[in-house]
Amino acid sequence: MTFTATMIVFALVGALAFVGSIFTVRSSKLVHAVLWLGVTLGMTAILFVQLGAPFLAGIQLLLYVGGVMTLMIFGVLLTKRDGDSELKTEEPSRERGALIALAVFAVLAGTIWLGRDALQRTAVPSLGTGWLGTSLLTRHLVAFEALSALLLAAMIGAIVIARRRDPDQPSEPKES
Amino acid sequence: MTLTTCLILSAALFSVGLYGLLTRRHAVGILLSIEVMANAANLNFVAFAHYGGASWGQAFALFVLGLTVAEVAIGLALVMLLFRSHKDVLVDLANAFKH
Amino acid sequence: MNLHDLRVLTLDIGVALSAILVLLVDLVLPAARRKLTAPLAALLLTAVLVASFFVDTTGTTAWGAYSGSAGTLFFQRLFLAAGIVGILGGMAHVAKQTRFRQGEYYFLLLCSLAGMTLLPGVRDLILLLISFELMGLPLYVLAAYEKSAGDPQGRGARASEAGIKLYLVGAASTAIALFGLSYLAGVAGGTSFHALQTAHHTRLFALGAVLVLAGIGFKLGVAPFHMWVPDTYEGAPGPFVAFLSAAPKAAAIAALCAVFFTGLGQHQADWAPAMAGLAFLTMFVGSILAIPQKNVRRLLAYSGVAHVGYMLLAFATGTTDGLAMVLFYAVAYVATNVGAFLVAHAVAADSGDDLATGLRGLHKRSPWLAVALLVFLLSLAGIPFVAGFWAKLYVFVAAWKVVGPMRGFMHVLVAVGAVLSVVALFFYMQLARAAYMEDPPDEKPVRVAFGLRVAIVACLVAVVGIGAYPGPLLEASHAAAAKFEAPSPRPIPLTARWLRMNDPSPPRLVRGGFLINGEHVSDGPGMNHHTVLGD
Amino acid sequence: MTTPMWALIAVFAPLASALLLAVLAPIRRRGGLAAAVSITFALASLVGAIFAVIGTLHAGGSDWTRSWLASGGALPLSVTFGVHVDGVSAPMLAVVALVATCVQLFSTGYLDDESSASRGRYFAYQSLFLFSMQLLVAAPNLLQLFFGWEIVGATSYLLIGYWYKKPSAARAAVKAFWVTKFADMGLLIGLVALFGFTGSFEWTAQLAPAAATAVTLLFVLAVMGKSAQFPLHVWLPDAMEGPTPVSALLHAATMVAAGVYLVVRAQPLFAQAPFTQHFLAYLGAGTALFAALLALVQTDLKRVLAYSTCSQLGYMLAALGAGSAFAGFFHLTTHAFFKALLFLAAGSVIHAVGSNEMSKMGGLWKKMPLTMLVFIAGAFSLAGFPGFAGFFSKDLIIDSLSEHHLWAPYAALLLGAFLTALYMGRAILLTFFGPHESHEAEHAHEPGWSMKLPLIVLALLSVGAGFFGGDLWHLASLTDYVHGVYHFRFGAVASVLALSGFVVAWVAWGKTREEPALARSLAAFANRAWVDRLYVFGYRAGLLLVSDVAAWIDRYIVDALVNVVGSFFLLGARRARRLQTGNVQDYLFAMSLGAIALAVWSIWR
Repeated sequence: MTFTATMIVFALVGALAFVGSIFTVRSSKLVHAVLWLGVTLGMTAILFVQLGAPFLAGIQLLLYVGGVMTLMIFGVLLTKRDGDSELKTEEPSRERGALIALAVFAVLAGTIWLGRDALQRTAVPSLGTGWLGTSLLTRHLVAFEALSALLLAAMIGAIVIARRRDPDQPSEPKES
Repeated sequence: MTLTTCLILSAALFSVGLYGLLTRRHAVGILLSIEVMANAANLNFVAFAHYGGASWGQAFALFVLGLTVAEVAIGLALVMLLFRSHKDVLVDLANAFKH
Repeated sequence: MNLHDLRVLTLDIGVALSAILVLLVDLVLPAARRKLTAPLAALLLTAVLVASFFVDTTGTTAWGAYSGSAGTLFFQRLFLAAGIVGILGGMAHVAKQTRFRQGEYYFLLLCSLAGMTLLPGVRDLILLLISFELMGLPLYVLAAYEKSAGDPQGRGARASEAGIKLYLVGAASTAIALFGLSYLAGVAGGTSFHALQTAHHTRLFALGAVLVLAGIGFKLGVAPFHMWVPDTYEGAPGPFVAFLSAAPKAAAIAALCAVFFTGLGQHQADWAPAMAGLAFLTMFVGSILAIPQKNVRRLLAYSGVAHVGYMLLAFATGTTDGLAMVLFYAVAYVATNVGAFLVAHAVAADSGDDLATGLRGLHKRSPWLAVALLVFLLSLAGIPFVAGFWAKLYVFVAAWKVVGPMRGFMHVLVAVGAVLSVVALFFYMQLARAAYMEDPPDEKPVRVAFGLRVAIVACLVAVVGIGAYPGPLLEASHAAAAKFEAPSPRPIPLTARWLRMNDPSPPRLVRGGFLINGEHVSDGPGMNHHTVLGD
Repeated sequence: MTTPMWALIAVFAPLASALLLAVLAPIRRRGGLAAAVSITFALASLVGAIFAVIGTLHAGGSDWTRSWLASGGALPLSVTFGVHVDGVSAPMLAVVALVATCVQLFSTGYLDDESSASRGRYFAYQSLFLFSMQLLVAAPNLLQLFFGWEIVGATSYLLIGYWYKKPSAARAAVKAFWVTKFADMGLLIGLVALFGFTGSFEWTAQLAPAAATAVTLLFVLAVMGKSAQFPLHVWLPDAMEGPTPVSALLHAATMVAAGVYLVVRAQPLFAQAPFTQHFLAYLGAGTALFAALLALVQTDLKRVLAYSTCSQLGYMLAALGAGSAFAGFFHLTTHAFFKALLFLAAGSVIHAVGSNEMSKMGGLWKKMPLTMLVFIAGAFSLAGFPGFAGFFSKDLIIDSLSEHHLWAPYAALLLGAFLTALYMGRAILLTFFGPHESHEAEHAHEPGWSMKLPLIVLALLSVGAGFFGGDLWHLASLTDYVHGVYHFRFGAVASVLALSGFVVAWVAWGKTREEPALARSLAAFANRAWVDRLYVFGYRAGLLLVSDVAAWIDRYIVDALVNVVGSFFLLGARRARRLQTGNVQDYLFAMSLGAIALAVWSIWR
């Protein structure tokens, strides 16, 4: 077994993504957790490039690291209480969570490992971004349209529940 | 770098996300964990696509990205709402239905 | 995609356009007239429902990702009817409690409905995921719709809590299902159901299947994924719960039909035992946990969980007959459950009391409302002459007739189901007792808004009608179930297999089809181009 | 009009009345009018049934069925709905309608203290009950029979709990509901199984031996609940909390008979299951003896009759178990008359005295001679006094058991016959003879004509119905269900036993109202034998139910069982509820656990 450059990069990036994810779920400061999530997502983007999906990697960086993470940071800061930077998890739930996570990993990895022979596939060069676009306008057209409806619904829904006061409402909100 | 190693990496990411899901008390923290899990699924899609030969995996991942954005938007709005009504976002304190 | 293809999607497009229209009309209406959006939404849905009887929506469209048939139509009509009843039932409440956000309420409800109407016809995993979420996301918002500032005990606070719980559990289950989908599609080598049908069976594939089952099971309220159900039902707005408890569950059943029956029909051995086990657990948990409940909504929530267990029992048979019984049960359940919740809401809206004590002496206050409640309870309990009895009987019969290795287990499950249906009587009778055999706190009749009254009567007519003459519905569900049957296993087309192995040059889109290595693949109805794009 | 049309009238006239009373509140609220409507339609039902009997006598049985459901698909689920008139169902329709009419007429006098609105409710229930019973009787298949069976159960709940403000009545109604409902499960599963095996709900279906045994045993479970057989008989004595006419109708003549009727109807199925038949014979004979013993030591007049009903139903089931459907069916009809009579007469006494306790009665023969006469007629019929109706039918049952060499049940039934005479003698003596035991008893008087008339009609039938046994036998033509033909061998032994029973009763209670040593020691023995075990059981279960040692021990045992089962569910529910903490992460935890279990199960299965 020879170590190629690809493998070394994969190992490094994969390890970083993993470490990032650990810190995302363990970091006691939520803002740090968001940043660590950024690391994980960025590393995944690099993996995407390695796996022949550079377009997707770009989207990942733009959408996630650019958009979602900003949103998240806003979310963290807007819901911050005074003296609330420390967010300790309770001990019993931590052990419980670790147990479940390990069990899940064991089941998943075990299944993959047992079936690894069937997964011996050779890498195939990607069909390219144009092909992706074609599929969006053919087979996945309905899904594409449904997704746009979904995004619209999400936008309106988020606005409706997040805004403090409804338009046309009397200035001092008095709801039941 | 084979399909198997990619899948195992994503399984590990998924498990870590699950851990966060079960231990984070802050609602935004749970959201972050769910993002980690979705990201793991995306890695699967892309890996299968790369080693499978067709583009469906990338298309799937693209849709998942769009979906996650919508989910996060709703999630954060709900977190704001919770914060405003309870002055708190620790999910185990929001507990009116303890029976 | 020509016009012929769009015709298949008429109903879905109709619902989506209705949603947009409601939103636009809401923008132009003056604040005082906002309550007109509700009748508008109901009217539009009625138009779509009527259209479903005149437009032929059978056929396959979107390069095989969506397929309309009698089976999809069966579900779509059910969803539309549930949507209309849900809107009518909630009109007054929405106009009163969330006066300034009515248009958005109906917009979101219709968006959710659009997702539902897509679900039974999906033949592609991506479309499945997106329509499932299109159904689910608006529901999270609607559950938290009654907001209030600063009062942690108020109705709004409870709604926000209900919403965030529904959201967190829902998003987590989506993530789990997504992970399962990645395995399913990955092993099958494609997102189309055809790829699933022809996939090689591996452990990873089975793992993916049960993870997807867990994800759908969440929406369905299958134990142990049911725990959000009572909390959300208790906190969310009353008439919305009537809708939430019925339509999304039926939609999740539709998704189960599509994925597990059509897509994974050849891999029954993977999911049928798990489904049977879940059916047992769900029946058991739902029936037993309903006993100590004092709150009517929580009680009905658990009873709904139990009913899902009965549906799963028939589903686990894996036979087309069993599926027909699931469809029958779904209709009976939707009619009954919406009705029961609406009655509970009508009483609670009047007295502000969600506990069973609120129903006390209903017989003396509003005899007709009490009769409606009694009929719904009888149907839920499965007493003869109302819809619920046939549903339960048919499910038991279908489960009993299973052949194969699961036969003995299914017989045990039928016995357990029968025992639990007796246990269930206990809590239904508690409600009936309160309504009929106790004295009311006051003799004032319950005020029921007009729309709510219409909705309750519609449910009552459906429940009694199905009970008195179940024949047509039974035939319709048999016909619909037959459409969900997976095609007999076929070998993977050569082109696809070849494409998956070594792909020197990407296919080129040409006029009327695709060009793969010089071979022209036509755009006509056939498998080839599906496999090119999807597999 | 054809025979089935008359039967249709017999079935649906009460439904019309029930709907009328349900929808037209003004009629219902005026009690007298409601009673008139209900009785008129009950009479219509009776007339229809009588014409159905006449038609069957002349032209034999016939059916009127309509396909209700003809299902598509691979599952051949087709259900017919209608009436099936033959020599069994037509007389049964007539008996039910007759008893119901008498009871409704009697009720108008009995319930004259009630408010008119609540009387209207009562007659609406009565009509609904009559409809469901007729639906059951005329059912052309087991599914329709099940329909009737369920509605009968539901309406009996309403009728027992008629005085729902009385806690004991509400409790009794709930108990009756639960016990019979639990048993009904057997019928539901049995139906599903029958359909699964044969693809139809017909009672003439042919089954494999094992399947036949399984299905019929499930049916027997339902019969045990409905017809109050040991150990599911517990609800019947409690159900005496309802108004006495209700007891007469439901707990003597009709509803409890439904179980026996089911076995008569499903005789072709039972004939394929010898094990079930044997079980039934022993079960019936055992209950007959057991309940007769308990009837001997009751102090409540209605409870004596209630246990006597258990006992007599045991006789019928024993006959059916022996394969003699006609004997069981014959006793079913005669029993309907004399037991309804006894209950109504008891109702007349209770109405006059205002108490169920025999210790409050005594010496009533001077005040209520007619009531005494009809009560004695009923008692003689029940005890099998030669020449009375019960004599013929009961002897036929005992005879059929000896024919089939079922000697243990035979002996039990003979002993039961002696005990029957004994406890009825005791009841007569304590109620009508001796000194007045209470102020009310001194001032008792005969009821009005609305109550007397049904008593007289039923008394005539109790005396004379036995002589029509031969005609009924020809009409029912149940011989094809039994092996060989029975003769009316008038059992000298049984007559002697019955007579000696009365003599012993006279010796024991004729001069004194003291419980004789025999009865006391019997009661004491029963108590002592069970008490220790009961305490251990109660202690272990943590349910110290024993508070009243004088109360009946058998009811404790079975009550305790019922409670343990109930509290098992309640405790389980409470414990499981603790999982529902309201904390979303606990939910997620349960979800993940479930997903893992699911995954492991489906992969490493």
